[in-house]
Amino acid sequence: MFDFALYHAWLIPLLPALAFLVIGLGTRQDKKKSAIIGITAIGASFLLSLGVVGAVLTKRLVMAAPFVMKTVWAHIGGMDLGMGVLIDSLTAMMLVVVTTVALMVNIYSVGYMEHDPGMGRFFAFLSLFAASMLGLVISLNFLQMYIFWEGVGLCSYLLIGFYYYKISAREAAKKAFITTRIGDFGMLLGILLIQITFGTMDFIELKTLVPQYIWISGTSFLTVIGLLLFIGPIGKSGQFPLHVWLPDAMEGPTPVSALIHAATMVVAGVYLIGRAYFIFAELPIVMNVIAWLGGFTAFFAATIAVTQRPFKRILAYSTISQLGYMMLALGVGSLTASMFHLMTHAFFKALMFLCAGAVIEAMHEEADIFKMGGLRHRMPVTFKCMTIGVAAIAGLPPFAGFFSKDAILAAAAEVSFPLYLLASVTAFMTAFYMSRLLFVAFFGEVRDDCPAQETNAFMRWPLVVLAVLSVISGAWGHFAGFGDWVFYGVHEEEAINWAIAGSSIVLSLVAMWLAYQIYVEKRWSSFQIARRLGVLYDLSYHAYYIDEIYAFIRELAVDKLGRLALWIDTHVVDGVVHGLGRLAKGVGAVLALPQNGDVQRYVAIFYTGVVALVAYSLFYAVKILSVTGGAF
Amino acid sequence: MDALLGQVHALVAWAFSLANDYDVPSLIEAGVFFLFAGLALLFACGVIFFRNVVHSALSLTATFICVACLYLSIGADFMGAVQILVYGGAVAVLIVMAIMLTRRDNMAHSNPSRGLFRHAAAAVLTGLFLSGMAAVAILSPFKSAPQSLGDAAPGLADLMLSHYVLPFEVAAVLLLIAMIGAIVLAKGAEER
Amino acid sequence: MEFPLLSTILIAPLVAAFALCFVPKDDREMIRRVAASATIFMLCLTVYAFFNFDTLEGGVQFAEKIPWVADLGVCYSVGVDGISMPLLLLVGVIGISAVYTSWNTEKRPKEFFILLLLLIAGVTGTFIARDLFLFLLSYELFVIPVFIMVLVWGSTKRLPKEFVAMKFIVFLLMGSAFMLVGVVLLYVNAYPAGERTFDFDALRLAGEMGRFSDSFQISTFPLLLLGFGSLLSMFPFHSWSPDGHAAAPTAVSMIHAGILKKLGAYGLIRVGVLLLPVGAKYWSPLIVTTAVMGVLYAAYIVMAQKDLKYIIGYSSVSHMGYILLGIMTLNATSVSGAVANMVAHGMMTALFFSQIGYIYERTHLRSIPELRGLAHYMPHLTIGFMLAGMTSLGLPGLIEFLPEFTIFVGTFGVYPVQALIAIFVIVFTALYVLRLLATLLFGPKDEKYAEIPDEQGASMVPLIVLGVFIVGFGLFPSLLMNVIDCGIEPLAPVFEQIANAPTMMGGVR
Amino acid sequence: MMSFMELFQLATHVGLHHFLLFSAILFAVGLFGLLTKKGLIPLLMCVELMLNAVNINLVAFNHYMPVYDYSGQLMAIFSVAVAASEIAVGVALAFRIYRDHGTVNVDDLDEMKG
Repeated sequence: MFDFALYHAWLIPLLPALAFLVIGLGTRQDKKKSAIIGITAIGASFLLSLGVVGAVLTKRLVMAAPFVMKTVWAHIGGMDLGMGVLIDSLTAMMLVVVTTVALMVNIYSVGYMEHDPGMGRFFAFLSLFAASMLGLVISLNFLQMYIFWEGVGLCSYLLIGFYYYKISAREAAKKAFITTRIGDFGMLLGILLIQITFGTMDFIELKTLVPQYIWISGTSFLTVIGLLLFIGPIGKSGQFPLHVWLPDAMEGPTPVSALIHAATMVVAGVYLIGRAYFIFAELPIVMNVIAWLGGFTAFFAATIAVTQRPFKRILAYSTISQLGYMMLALGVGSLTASMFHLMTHAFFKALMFLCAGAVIEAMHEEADIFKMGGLRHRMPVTFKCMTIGVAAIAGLPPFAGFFSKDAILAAAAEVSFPLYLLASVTAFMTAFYMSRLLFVAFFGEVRDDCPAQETNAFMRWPLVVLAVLSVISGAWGHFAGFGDWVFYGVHEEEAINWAIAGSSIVLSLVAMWLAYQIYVEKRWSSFQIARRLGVLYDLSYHAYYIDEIYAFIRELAVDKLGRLALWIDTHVVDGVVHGLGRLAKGVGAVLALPQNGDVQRYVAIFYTGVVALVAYSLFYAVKILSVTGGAF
Repeated sequence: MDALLGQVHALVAWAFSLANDYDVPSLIEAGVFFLFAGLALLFACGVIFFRNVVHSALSLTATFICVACLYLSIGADFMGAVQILVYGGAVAVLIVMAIMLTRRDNMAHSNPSRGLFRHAAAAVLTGLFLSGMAAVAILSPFKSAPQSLGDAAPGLADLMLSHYVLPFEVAAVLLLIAMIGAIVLAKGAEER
Repeated sequence: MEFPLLSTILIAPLVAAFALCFVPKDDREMIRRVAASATIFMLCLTVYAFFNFDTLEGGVQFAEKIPWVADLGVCYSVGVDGISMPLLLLVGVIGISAVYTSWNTEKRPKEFFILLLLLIAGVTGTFIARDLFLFLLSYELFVIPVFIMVLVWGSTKRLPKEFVAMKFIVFLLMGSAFMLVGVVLLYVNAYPAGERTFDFDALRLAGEMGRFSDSFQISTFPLLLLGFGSLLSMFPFHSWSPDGHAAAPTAVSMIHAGILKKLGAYGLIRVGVLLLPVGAKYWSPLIVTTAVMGVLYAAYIVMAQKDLKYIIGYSSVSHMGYILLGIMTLNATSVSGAVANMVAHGMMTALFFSQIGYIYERTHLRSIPELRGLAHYMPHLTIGFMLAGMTSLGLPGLIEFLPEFTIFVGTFGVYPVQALIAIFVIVFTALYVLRLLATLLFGPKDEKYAEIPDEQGASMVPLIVLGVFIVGFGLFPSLLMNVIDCGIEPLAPVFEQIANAPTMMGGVR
Repeated sequence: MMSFMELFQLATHVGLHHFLLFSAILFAVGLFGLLTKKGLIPLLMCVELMLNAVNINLVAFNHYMPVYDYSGQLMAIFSVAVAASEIAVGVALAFRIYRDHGTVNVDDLDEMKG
């Protein structure tokens, strides 16, 4: 049974891909059939993934001893480009996370997209995304990973722009694609350098080659490669300074935000570093960069999230912040903590996004949390789920986030105190802004014009499932020994460090109390605080004006320069061409002068030529004759 | 008297020795060649220098006939005949007719030439050309090996209908086209 | 003697063109049916040839050879190897797409299709020729139909079409004048009088025997480069190409950008690099640098363009820069990437132009602020544009990704700086393609397109045919790459031989 | 330097060179006429002279060179045919030009001037 799943792991991405084909070519117009096909495919993948997990557990396929299936995809110019399946504990974990969330989101979408005419298209894209993401997860080499990496990027583009008639959605999709493309550029360079340096892109082969290389040549060149590779995750996982696309990506349908921009695609960057940890772990400089950039992003995004008003935007910045956490964990050398947080975060962030979707749909597309209020009376299930999510992200025991966040904080504390401090402050702010979101939207008085009602069953049950997972996955992972399976190098048994855990619980509780005082009890006016903070508030509210800066740079470096190039092309390059044309005309006119219609002049010119030719040939004839000595 | 007689003797002896030294047939041949060549050139100059175009045309005909005689002198009987028939006959008649058709006034100055500069330039060019060609002709190490191949007409016919049959056909078509073309041209478009 | 497959492929369009002469000019249905069946026939044969191409055996296959002008050593000699086979397939695919794109030609359809078929035959001949003379003959032959077609069926936007046609022909003929000199030099130097031949293999043999001295190669290569480079729209000899695309009728733009430019690249490999490797090596740093400049420069220009045909025109200049980069890096990896990219880019551009042609034919608009929000009424057209756009920006899973990747792999180790710039341009490509797609397809509804029908029936053919190949070769690149690989394999000794040859920069790269 | 006698001998033994020289002179005379005459018909006559010079060459070569058949004369005959066509068309043209323009002087005929 488990063997079947293991040897048919390639079916996991293939089934959703087939679903995409069937829906795209056949049942696009039929909502019901499309939904059934999509859910069936991802459900089957989910079951297979569970089988894979079973296989991993029974065969003990840890990261050091993976299971590999390999085939040649193309052979070109002396390179063998392979495709295949690499199954180890990390892969199995990712497979389960991705298929679980994808299945939940698929089911949820049946309810959410009910009235949308493009539902068939939606399910097609969702299936394509699932296929790409799962393909990425089981990647055997960098090229395969890059291919599916771009594939998920495409799906993200298509799904952000799903409401293509909205200009904002269209622009957001474009922005997401291009921003991540900049990251991909760096990553592609890194991959190329790996191919050129090692002659292979295969993870397994590289695992043996890299230490040898370091032994011989040192780490300086590899550091360049590592930094270039890291640019990819910066783009994909929304790290500063390429995070700008993620908040805008919230223009897409909410299930998409839950699946792609919270739980799965954005963690691909983290996953990539985890997968290639055997390279990164050897490069202290790169690790430092990753850790500090992650820490900074976590803090930076949290400061923005504090002042945002739209429901999903807050969640988006929170995602950026949490991704920063994961990066930080990777950077301080704890793959286990990072992956653990990846898993718990996937569940509770997907949960919160789906709650957001339910709320926004119930509010008839009203996204501003300050226009909501008292929703806990109208939508009790959603409220409870959301509360679980907030508790989880704030790191309260026994919810999932507590265990994973504690692991990260402990790992950071071991390496660098400033990083630990940064992470703790971020944790404090996270608890604050998430509670703010919860209190503002769900507490207080119900507004008179509030249309909210509890959502339908399709949307409710996935929430419940994810809520349960958000509660138990942390404790379960911790006590069932997540770290026994997903680890790099030598695994060390980690007990909970209660000094760190205790302080983080206290911080979170303080933050939540503060939020409660401000937004529910109204002890302090939030507006007054905002005014006191002045410039800081403005900066935070406008996300540090980074979008504006980028727009300015783009205008200058792309559009203006483009117009300049066009001007050069039409006036200088073409000018030369046309100048040559005019020159030819002029020369032609000069050469046409003798041709004045006087036939006899033509004759004279012709015979002048003949005379010249005769003289020329005579010259040689005489020369030859003088050599041969032959007169006649 | 004796002295005079002696001189006559000497002269006769010289003449005989001359006749012995030089083979008379080749002298006659040379005479014929120089006669007709000279005449042909003379008439050719006449073509250019006569003021009256009719005289020019007659002079041209005379040139043709002289050339025909030259052909005959080297045994090209058939060519000579063709020369007389085609050039001396048809072409001459055509030209005279053309003159009659295009000139209806005074014939005295009907063959105008260009100015002095033109003449000078033409003389220089022609002189250069001639000297060049003459040099080529003289310097070329051709071995003259006169040959008589028998009757020309059957040989020509054989060649024309075997190896050169395609050019022959083409020439026939060319003549036809030229005839039609001449008719069309002379008839004019507006009368159609 | 086996069945003369390649000659049949070559003759099919000629026969159809001849047959069209006898079809009454008002019978449009008949005319286009004849043209379509000829190209379908061609496509079937080329696909058959492609899949019957023995990649294990390699070398020249389906060869035919008949002496032609014996005194000059000219033969009617055709055959395909791993380089020309994919390009022949490209001709087949684009040929049928071009015919179906011009399905609704109103103006003098008979003459149009005759010229189109002649054009197709000309490019076919060039790709299958194994004789330099035959190659040049076909090479010059296609210029005439293009000229006439631009002149008669073209459109005047920025520049009058007569002007553009003239510019086009002058550019190409100037280029080929230089090239002709180079070719004659090759011909004369290869063998002593009496033994001379135009046969490619014989010329290569002469090269291997050392008949072409290093200094000869160095001085002759630029001549060939000028000829092939101007056809390939090499920067800075590119300016005819966007204007030409813009003015030409759609079918010609397709063939022009899809095949003719590839012809330049093909000639550069076949004649330039293979026969004059040392010369190519000598000039390569300069050419690689200009190629990369062209890539960047054209990408910048696209940003400022509004006219769809100009956008695609300049973008193809940019993409051709990649191909030139791949060829002139002169190693097996980069050249096979370049050859694959020729196929990929050909299909992609053809798809783009056919979609533009569809919308232009119906709206007579083709600049992006005027055309907008087409996705609301034309889902098929949207799919076409999306597919072409995504291919253009090198999305994995579509045909163009792997070739570009291969070029980068080949180039990066040799010319890191130039490659870096070239790779960075993928960001620009994404930017302009997505801008184009966003404005053209998405956004609010515009009622004025409500009446325009979506692609159906015959107008779907280019999308389907090109789409199948774009996606098929994208997902299963080994189909394409194996063939190319066995064409590049014999070149490996050439590249090894010049590995230590000097470049203009001095030392060894 | 050749003596008078040798020169005389050379001159009196008629050979190929005599004909070549003669035809060169005849050709030159025709050329001079072609360059200096004004009327169209005299020009035609000059062309005929030049053609004749060429024919003489052909026939002479045929006679004096070892060719063993009549291809030289045959060429001359073809040349005659061409010349006949030429004169026919030329005369027709002259006639036509005279009728359309009222003149046959070539310096009045420069309509094709660029």
